[in-house]
Order: sequence, then C-alpha cells, then structure tokens
Amino acid sequence: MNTTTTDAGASPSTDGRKIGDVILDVQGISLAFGGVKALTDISFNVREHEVRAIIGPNGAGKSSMLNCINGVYTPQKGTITFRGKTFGHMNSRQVAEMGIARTFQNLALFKGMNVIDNLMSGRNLKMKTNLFQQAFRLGAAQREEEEHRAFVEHIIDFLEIQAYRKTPVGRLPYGLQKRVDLGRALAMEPQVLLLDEPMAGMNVEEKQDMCRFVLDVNDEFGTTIVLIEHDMSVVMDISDRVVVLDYGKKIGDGTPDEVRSNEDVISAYLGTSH
Amino acid sequence: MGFFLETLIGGLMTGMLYSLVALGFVLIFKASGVFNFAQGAMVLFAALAMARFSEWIPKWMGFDSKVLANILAFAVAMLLMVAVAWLVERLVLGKLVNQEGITLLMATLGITYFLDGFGQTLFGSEIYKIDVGLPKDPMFLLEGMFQGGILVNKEDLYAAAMAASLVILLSLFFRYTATGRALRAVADDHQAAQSIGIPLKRIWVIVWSVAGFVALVAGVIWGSKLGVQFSLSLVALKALPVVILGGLTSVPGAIIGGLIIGVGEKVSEVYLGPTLGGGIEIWFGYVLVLFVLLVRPQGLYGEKIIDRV
Amino acid sequence: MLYRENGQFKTSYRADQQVFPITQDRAAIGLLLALAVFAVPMVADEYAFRAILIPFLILSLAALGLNILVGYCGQVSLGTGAFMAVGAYAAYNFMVRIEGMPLIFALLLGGACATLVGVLFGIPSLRIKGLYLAVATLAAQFFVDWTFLRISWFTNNSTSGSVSVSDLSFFGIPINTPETKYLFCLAIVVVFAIAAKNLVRSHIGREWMAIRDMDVAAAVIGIRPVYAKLTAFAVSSFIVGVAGALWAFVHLGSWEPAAFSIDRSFQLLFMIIIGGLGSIMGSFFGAAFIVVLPIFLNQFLPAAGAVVGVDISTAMVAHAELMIFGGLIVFFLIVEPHGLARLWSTAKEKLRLWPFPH
Amino acid sequence: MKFRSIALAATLAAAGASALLSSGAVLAQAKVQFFPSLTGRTGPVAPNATPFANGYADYMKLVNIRGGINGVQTLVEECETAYATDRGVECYERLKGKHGGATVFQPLSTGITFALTEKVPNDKIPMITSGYGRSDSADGGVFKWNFPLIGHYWVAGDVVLQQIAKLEGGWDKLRGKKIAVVYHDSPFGKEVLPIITERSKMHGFEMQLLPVPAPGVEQKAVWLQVRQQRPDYVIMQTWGVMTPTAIKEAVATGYPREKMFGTWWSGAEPDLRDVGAAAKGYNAVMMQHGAEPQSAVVKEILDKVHAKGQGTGPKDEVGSVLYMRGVVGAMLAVEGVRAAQERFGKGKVMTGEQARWGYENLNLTQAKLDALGFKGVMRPVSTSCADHMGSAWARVHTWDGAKFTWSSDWLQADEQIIKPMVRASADRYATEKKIQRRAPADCQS
Repeated sequence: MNTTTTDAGASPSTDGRKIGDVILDVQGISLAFGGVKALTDISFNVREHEVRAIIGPNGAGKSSMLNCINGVYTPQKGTITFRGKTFGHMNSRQVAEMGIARTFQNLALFKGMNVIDNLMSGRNLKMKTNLFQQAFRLGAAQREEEEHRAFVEHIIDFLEIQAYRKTPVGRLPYGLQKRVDLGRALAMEPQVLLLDEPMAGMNVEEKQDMCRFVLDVNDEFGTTIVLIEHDMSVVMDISDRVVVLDYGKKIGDGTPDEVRSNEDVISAYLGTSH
Repeated sequence: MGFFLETLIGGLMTGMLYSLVALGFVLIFKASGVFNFAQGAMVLFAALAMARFSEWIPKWMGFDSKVLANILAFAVAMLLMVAVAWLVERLVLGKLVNQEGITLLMATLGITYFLDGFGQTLFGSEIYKIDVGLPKDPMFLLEGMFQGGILVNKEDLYAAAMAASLVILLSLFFRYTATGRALRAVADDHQAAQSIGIPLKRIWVIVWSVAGFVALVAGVIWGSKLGVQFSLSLVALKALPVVILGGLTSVPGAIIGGLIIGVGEKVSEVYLGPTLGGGIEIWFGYVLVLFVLLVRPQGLYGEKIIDRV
Repeated sequence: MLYRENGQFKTSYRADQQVFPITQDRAAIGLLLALAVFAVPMVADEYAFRAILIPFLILSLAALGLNILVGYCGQVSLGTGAFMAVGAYAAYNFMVRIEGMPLIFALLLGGACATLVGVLFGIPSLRIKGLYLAVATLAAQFFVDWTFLRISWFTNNSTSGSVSVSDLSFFGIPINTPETKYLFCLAIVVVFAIAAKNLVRSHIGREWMAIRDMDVAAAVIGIRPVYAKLTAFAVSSFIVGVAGALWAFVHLGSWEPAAFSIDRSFQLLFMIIIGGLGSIMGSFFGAAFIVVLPIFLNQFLPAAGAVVGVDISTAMVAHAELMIFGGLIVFFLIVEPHGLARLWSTAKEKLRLWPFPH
Repeated sequence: MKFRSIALAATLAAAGASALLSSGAVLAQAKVQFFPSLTGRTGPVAPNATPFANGYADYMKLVNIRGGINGVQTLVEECETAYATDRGVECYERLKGKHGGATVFQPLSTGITFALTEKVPNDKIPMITSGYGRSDSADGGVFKWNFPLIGHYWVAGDVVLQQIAKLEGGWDKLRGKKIAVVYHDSPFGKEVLPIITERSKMHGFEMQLLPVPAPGVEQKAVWLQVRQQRPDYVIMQTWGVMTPTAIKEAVATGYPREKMFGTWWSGAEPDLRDVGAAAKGYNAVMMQHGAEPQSAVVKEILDKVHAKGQGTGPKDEVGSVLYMRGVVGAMLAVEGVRAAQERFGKGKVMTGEQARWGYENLNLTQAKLDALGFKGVMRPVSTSCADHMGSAWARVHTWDGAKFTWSSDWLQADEQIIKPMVRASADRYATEKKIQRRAPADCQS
C-alpha cells in the first residue's frame, strides 16, 4: 500500500470512491446509567465508504454512542442494524468479527506491550492455531506469526512508525500513541472504523498527518469511517455527513453545509464553542 | 433452640472481634489505598508490647498496682504503634506512592515479616499474659426458659462491648473532628484532598496510628482471651473475608461483615461440621465470600466500579 | 564493548521473532544451560542439590506458572498452594491406584487435575477483580487443604493423612540420587520454560496481556475475556500443579497438606513480584532470591556473629532472618517495583550503549 | 546458646561464608560425636518447643562435663525449623554431613518425621521420635532407622483410656459412655485416632471427633459442640497454642477440667501457666517422666551447667515437663551411642550406622538410669530388632492450679492391642514401599 499524501487543507475528493448504500443503521437508541440519561432516542445511519462525523459539546453522549455500537454499553432501547442484521444489543466479539474497529478517546493501548505486539493483538481474530501449537511453536504457529507480522509491518510503514517497532507504547509521545491506536484498529482490516476524537490534543502537524491517514484509509481501502471530533474545521473538511448530538439528543444531521446552517446546532454548539 | 441461641450469640461475639481487626484494614485502605496485610502482625506486636510492659513497668518502677501497670503499658504500647505508623509512612508508603495495589500489598507483607521478627526479638516468643481483669467464668441466661439456660461467655461479652464502643467512638471521630473530615476527604479523592491543602503524609501517619490503636485494642482483647503468642498474628486471615465481604471501603461493611462471618462460621461448624467431618470454619468464611462476590463483585457495601473508555 | 547488536541484521521476521534476538544473549543462555547440565553436577554437593538447587528449580516452575496468571493476565491469585496440592495429591493417586503408572505421566495428569480445579476457581475472575479476586482465591487455598485432610480417599486411607512415594524412575532410569533428581527437575523446568515463553509471545499471550492492560479495549478488538482469563488460569494451574507434584515427589518424598499451606502461596507471590511480573526470567530470579536468602541468612548470621565474637542464639537468628527478609522485600519493592528482571534488562540496555550514557 | 565451642563457631563461619553452594563443609574434628538439634524456637509452637531444645542442649553439656561418652565429647548444632516441614528437610540436609556426620536426628515434629522417614535409610542415619512421629515405626522389622523410643501416640491414647476406665471402675463401665477427641487437624492430630477407635470398638463407648484447624486459636464452635453433646470425657491431642486455647474455652463453656485428658504433648507448664487456677483438675498422660525439679539429673544440671552460667535457657524452666523431655531425648541419644561403643569400640566416635545398632540394642536397667540421675524419672528401657520402642510405661498427672502432681501410678499400654496394630500398619507401609521385612540375620549386623 503506497501512501499518497493529500493535503489535509483540501476538501475531501468524493470522486474516486462512490458512496454506497446504508451499511450501519442506528434506530432509537436510548441509554441511561441509573438515573442519568446518556442517550435519548438517537437514530442515524452510515453509508458504505462515507466519512460520517458525530459532533457535539462535551457530555453530549458521542462516546457513549460508539460504546453502544461496540457493545461496551448495552442500550436500554433501540436497535442497531449492520449489513441487514439487526441487534438489540451488540456483543463486542461479534462486532469485531463483523469488521467494526474502534479507536479510543483517551488512549486504551496495551501499555505493557511494544508497538508490534499492540498491532499484532489487532490480528487475534485472524489467528487460529491452538494452545499446544503455540506452546511448541509448531510449523503452523510459526508460519501464522510470520504472516501476520508481515501484514502488521505494512501498517507500520503506512503509519510511518518504523523507528518505534519495539518500543513499549507507554514510552511513546501522545501523538504517536494515537497512531498506534489507529494502527491496532487497522490491523483488524475493518469495514467500518469508529474513531473517537483521533486528533484530540494534537498540534497542527500531527492533526494534518492524522487527517491524511484517515482519508488515505478511506480512499485506499474504501473503509467506512465514523469519527467523533471537536475541531470543526477538520470535521467540515473531511466528513461527508455530520450528526450533531447535544445532551444525548440528536439536534442535527446532514452534509457539513446543512449542519452549518442548522439553527439549533449553531445555538447549541457552534455558538458556544470556538 | 436454646443451643441455637448460644451458637448465635457466640458467633456474634466472635464476629465483633473479627470486625475490630477488619476495621483496621478498612481504615487504611480508605485513606491510602493500601491493603494492609500487616494488620495481623500489628495486632501481635501491640499485644506483645502490652503484655510485656505490663509486667516490666511494675518491676522497673517498683509498684504493684495491676491497673496502673496496665494503663501505663497501654500508653507505651500506643506510643510504639504511633512510632510504627510513622516509620511505615516514612520508610515504606512514602516511597511507594502510586504503585499498583499488588505491589503495596506485597510491601505490607514485607512489613508483616519484619514486625513478626522484631516483635519476638524485643519481647520474646513465649506465651505471655494480658490481664485486664476480664472475667473468665460463664454465665447462664433464661435458665427458666431453656433447660441448662443459655451460656454466655462473660469475657466475650465484655470484649464485644469494648469492640462495639470502639467502633462507635471511631465513627464519631470520623464524623465530628476536623481530622476525621480530612480523612474522609482523602478517602474520597487523594488529588482533590491534596489540592485543598490537606497534608497527605500527615493523614497517612494518623490513619496508620488509628489502625495501630485498633490493633492494640484487638490485641488486648484477643491476647487476654488466648494469651499473647505468635499465632495471634493469624487473626488477620480471619479478618480478610470480613473485609472483602463488607467491601474494602466501608466501615459499616466491616462490622456487618464481621457479624455475618462470625455467626456463619459458628453455626456452620456446629450444624454442618459433624456431617462434613468438622473443621469447616477455616474455609467457610472464604467460600461464603466467594459466592457473595459472584452476586456483588464489590462486596456488600463497596462502591460499584463502572468501566469508562 | 562485547555486548553489541550492531551488525546483526535480521533478514526474516522469523529471525526477528526469536526469543533472544541478540547473538550474545543466545550464547549466554546456551552457556548457562551447559553449565547447569554438565558443570553443576560436578561441583555441587548433596546439600546444594537437595536443599538449594532442587527446591529452587521446582519453585521457579511454580512461580513461572503463577506469573502467567498474575504477571501476564493480571489476575491476582493467593491460592497457588492449593493448586500445587491438587497436583501433588492427584499425581499420588494416579501412582498408587494405577499399577505401573510412569512417573512422568502421573506428574502431567496431576497437572491436568490442577487445571480443572484452577479453571473452576478461575470462574469468579470473570466478575471479580483485583484484591477482591485475590481474597476470593484464598477460598481455594483453605478449601483444598481441608479436603485433603478430611477425605481419606485422597490419601489412600492412610491413618495419619500423610502420604509418601518412593523409588521414582523415568522410563527405567531410577531417580534416587540427588544428581538424577536435579537433572530430572531441570529437564522439566526447561521444557516448561520454553513452552511458557512461546505461549506469552504468541497470540494467546498477547490476549492475556491485552486483558491485563486494558480489558475493555481488548474486548473491542474481539478478545473474549472469558476465554483469555480461563486459559490463563488453566495454563497457570497446570504448570503449578506439575510443580506441586514435583515438590511432593522429588523434594519432600512424604508430605501432608501443610506442605502447600497459604505461606507457600505468599512465598510464590513474593517470588514473582521480586523477580518481575510478566517476565519468564523474572520467575527464576525471584525463586533464586526467595529460596537462597533465608538459608543464607540462617547460616551467615551466626557465622558473622562468631567472627565478631558475639554468639547469636538460634531464636535470635530466626527472628533476625524474618526481619531482614521483610526488610529486603520492602527495599526491593522501593528500588525496583518491577522486579529484578527489570533491573536486569536496564542493565543490559546500559551495557549495549556503553560507554555512552544514552 | 550462650556457650559454644570455638570449633563450632569456626565451622559456622565456614558454613556461613560458603553458605550459597557448599555447606556440607565438614570440619572434621577429633573425638566429637555430633548431635544435630532441629529446634522450633519460633513460630506457632515456640513456647513448647523451646524448653525441649534447651533441655536437649543442657544435657549434652552435662555429658561433656561428666567426661563425654567414654571420652568422646558431644557437640550440638541447632537448626531452626519453625515447625515447618520443608525447613526441617533443609536443616536435615544441612546438618547430616557436618562435624563428621550426624549421629541421630530428633525432629520434634510429626510432619518432619514423615518426610525424614523417607530419607534416613539412604543416608544411614537413625532417627529418634520419642512420643511422636509414626506409631507403626515401633516395628523395627520394617522401620530399621526409626526409633519411637519409650512411647508413641498409640501408647498415649491407650494409657489415657486406661486411666479413664480406672476412674469409671473398669473397662465394662465405658459401654455407652461418650468420649470426645479434640485433635489438631493434621497428621500429628490424627495419629492418635486409630487406638481410640480400636478401644471404642472393644468397649462400646461412643467417639465424638472434633478436629481443630491449626494453629487452633479459634475453638468456640468446637467447645459449643462439647457443651451440647456433653461427652463424659474429652481427650485432647493438641500442641502449641491450641492447648491453652482449648482449656480456656473449656473454662468458658463450663466443661469440668477433671474430665479432660491431654496426651503428653498437651500437658506442660506453658499450656497452663496463664490459665492458672482455672485449669485446676486438668489431666495429661506423661511419657514416663513429668515435671521433675527434684530429680538428681536436674540438680546436677543446675549446679554443673547453670551455676557456671552455661545454661541454655532460663533457670526456672529447668525440670519442667518439656525441658525434661529434651533431657530424656538427649540421654537416650547418648546412651545409644554408649551401647554402640560397647560393640564397636569404647571411646571411638560412632557413625550413624553404628549408633543405630546401639539404639536397637539399648538396655537401660533401672540401675543404669539411677546412676545417670534418672531415679524416679524413668523405668527401664530395652529395645530389640523387633521392638524399637523399648518401653510402654506412662503416668497421668494433674494440674493443681499451680503445678502438676501425679494422679496415677505407672500404667502400661496394652501390648496385646497395640502390637498387632503396629504390625498391620507397618506391613501396609512395607507393601506400599515394596520393602522386605528385615531377615533375622540383619538384626545381628
């Protein structure tokens, strides 16, 4: 996979990848912790190959939304339909098997492992050898390790983190950790990639790199992308459609321009922040 | 029926003593997040000090008033426990801040070994006597109602009373004194507490001293019951399931837990024991806890943990 | 200058995935093994074998097993002694009840039984975490001890409840001299160490560590906590069980449940904490430290006392031993909470860069 | 240990220095008979095990002052086991080769005894386990190296029951009676059960088994059961802190102390000191001797050892029950060597193997014992190839609130019952271990 660098400043080139039909459809999701309502009756859908953004002020319930899709949380009401299959609540394992990967807002890397192992762990679903084979590194296990290592190395090249292969992720600077987080998700060869504030706390250059990676993933492998982001300029630049949440309710949904002109959104969100 | 009541009462009283030791665990865990395995060793150490000084002091100062000796010995022992607390903070905890729980647990195990050795070096390893004048003879209640009456062990009764009053005392201390409030603040949130200028280190010393005090009282009670001897340190193992059952962070939990386990042990040993071949109280508490945790992973009164990502 | 990896280029992932990528390390390990197999039997006397080397090997194996559970999968267990006991008594029963049962199979079957019990007591780990789990595992400790005391079937109805084995042999080779016992243990330990190392650097190992480091994220990338945790318990208790059987058969020869008391569990936990959580090599460091230290103190203190002319009583030695032991534990936790293994690796990194500080 | 020979210090220095890998360091020394001593000076049983170790050491010093064993000096080196089996094994391995080789081991722990029973035959070192260890090891035909001299648990159990029967007025009176057994939940505790079971079958009394988990600091439930069942007698096979705890709980539940009978590990001063008057009436069977402050040997120790400031422990414990047990243990160890010297050469240092012959051919007549200062302390002991116990006599003493006084005359365990039990159990062991009974020829060797 060669990495064609597109300038993050430029608007996303919709040409080259045609947006398909709905792949992920969220219907009337409600989630509450005890008395606290995190999400109330949220519905939106995601089309194949598109870049879908979820925005909203802090505590709007964005992460909770992703957690519902991942099966980390179980919503009290509502359904999630993925490729025609409808679920009351998702089971993390299933979600992963269906090809939905995820990065985390405040890093959830495996601190004790180095970069390679973190990425390799993203391949676990694809590794099939049993305990015994692994214990004695029998041919199959050895081969498996090597194949997947090869794949992981591609990602390492793609993300330009060759130098840190064997570094324990705990020691990496924040920006790089974010990349590894993305890499781990990519290692799963996902069809849908959920990015939870991939650019939070980054400086301009890092943001540009990250945008580049996201867009490349989107172009190169046509991976559908759902991202949560605060930086409006970024969102407006790279996303095809945007959902706006506020206090766990959906207050807007549409193309960046539509959302820009949406009254509620302006008052609730744009008005306040930036 | 009468016998069942006897067992029940016996259990409650033993349970009260368990709670007392458990209380030490909880205090320290709340304030410093340390699961202090050394609590048992502290009980032994305090008891040894109490026992030996109560026989030495009269020799040194040449008087023979039991009461005075006991009071002085208690004071000296308490001073020792404060010193221990201070040293622990100074030499161990202070140097292990924000390590993982398991590391801290191991550190307290290290302290346990040290105290066991140190205590026996200073005070010897015979069986020593603590006599605070607890009556030993049994008394019988409701003899009219049940044939043979209900036997209540006076010593236990007094012991339980002492334990209970100590518990009340402590909860008052936590509620109404400035230090107590500070302690609770620390327990709730270290950073926040520090940021509003509560000196963590001093708090820790205080908490460990309080735990030392609890250990001393426990030591005196158990000591006068069993005689002061190495095995005393093993009461810690009796208190562990209590702490976990009640929930690591809850004072009332420690008390309820103690009573439940105390009663559970005795009743199970007396009624299940014979069919199972006896000696089951050694594991009963733990197995009980295991099953309770399956339903309430954080114990009866512990705070619930929610994963956030 | 001797310790460099410059110029050692890896041309294949296989080469890069070796246990010891640096040639010097491989050489060192090879040398160490050679010494252990050939040199040690020549120099060591019976005492060294029976009282130091054999216990060290067996306990390292147990520590290794525990480290997989605690160090790699992050599930704290205080019930290790129980799993050792299960291994020992199960192996014993296979020996006495099945005529002509070969020792090695008895050991492995003992491990298998330990695995079952381990998984059983591992189930709570699916709901219980941290210290709560640690204490919950004590249930295993006390319950198992009690079971072997109470149910005389397990002890082949011996009046006292203490059992013993004799004339061990490994496919015809009698294992009765200290040397043979030592070599037998060594062989088993090496095999298990290699297997364990392979496991922790394979995907199962990564699943364990993922659960340890961030269980939610692990679940999201498709790792099943149930599977990861229970396999960890299974593998761990298998190794621990075999170690228990070795301890009983090879080291003690005759034993009672007290041989696997809670003190044993703590001792093993010490080993992996001091040695280094999540490090195979650490298990060995820890075992060496915890086995040798008390013996050393116990003999050194009176000697030292004699040298300076004060005569230290046995009791005093024993107490001093406790104090110093406890003190050193704390000391090590303070200087290096990540254990001897971490010290070792930092030392190696420094050596690699030597003479340059960074 | 206030006093040790320079040689010992030197050895220890050597041992300590080379502790890590070679502590077999043998510093061969002329004419020294080495008696290793496995002590329990720390840990759960320290209060009881310490006097034993002191008595053992003191008597050995006395022997040297008396001129050694036909001129051969005795040397004691201690190793602390804290009553833990694995540490006991380590100590055994450490000491067995020292000072020209260990003469005989006395582990003072049933657990360690079991472990060492597997090892001593290979190392050719005898082991004396007076009053503990394997009861069946009295059968010298199978247990060539074990010597439960002057008593084992089954003797204790049998004598206790004899005394109870006496009080009741005959064995037949026991029918229908209920006897509770409070025992240490371990091989040590269980060893006493077979004989009591046997007797209960014979005389039709009911047994109530009440195991107490070690260390035994929590016995409320057990004694509640005693109170509920109201057994006619309680037999206690306890050790260490378990004994005083039991007596205290008995006091607390108001069970009559007169009805309580301890075996000989449950009836010493440390067990009753801090219960004091409350324990008045408590009985314990004693393996021959009890507390013997008046005996000649004690007097001799006091003025030849303690008076010279060479006493091992505190003066006031000299002559107490467990101290005496240490003294007797040492005496038997020494006399075995003396007997061996008769055969293998007076004034020579005996190897473990030679000493073994001595223990197997002990013949301590009353005259010899009296000469050694054990008048009134012990009765004659004579062992043989078949009988490694040599004497089954015991007495019962009773706590009068401050000290023990004899409450029975000499009682002998019923060999008719015990011998077959021993033999059966020994045979079982032999078949398990696939070992042959010793041929008569072997006894001559």
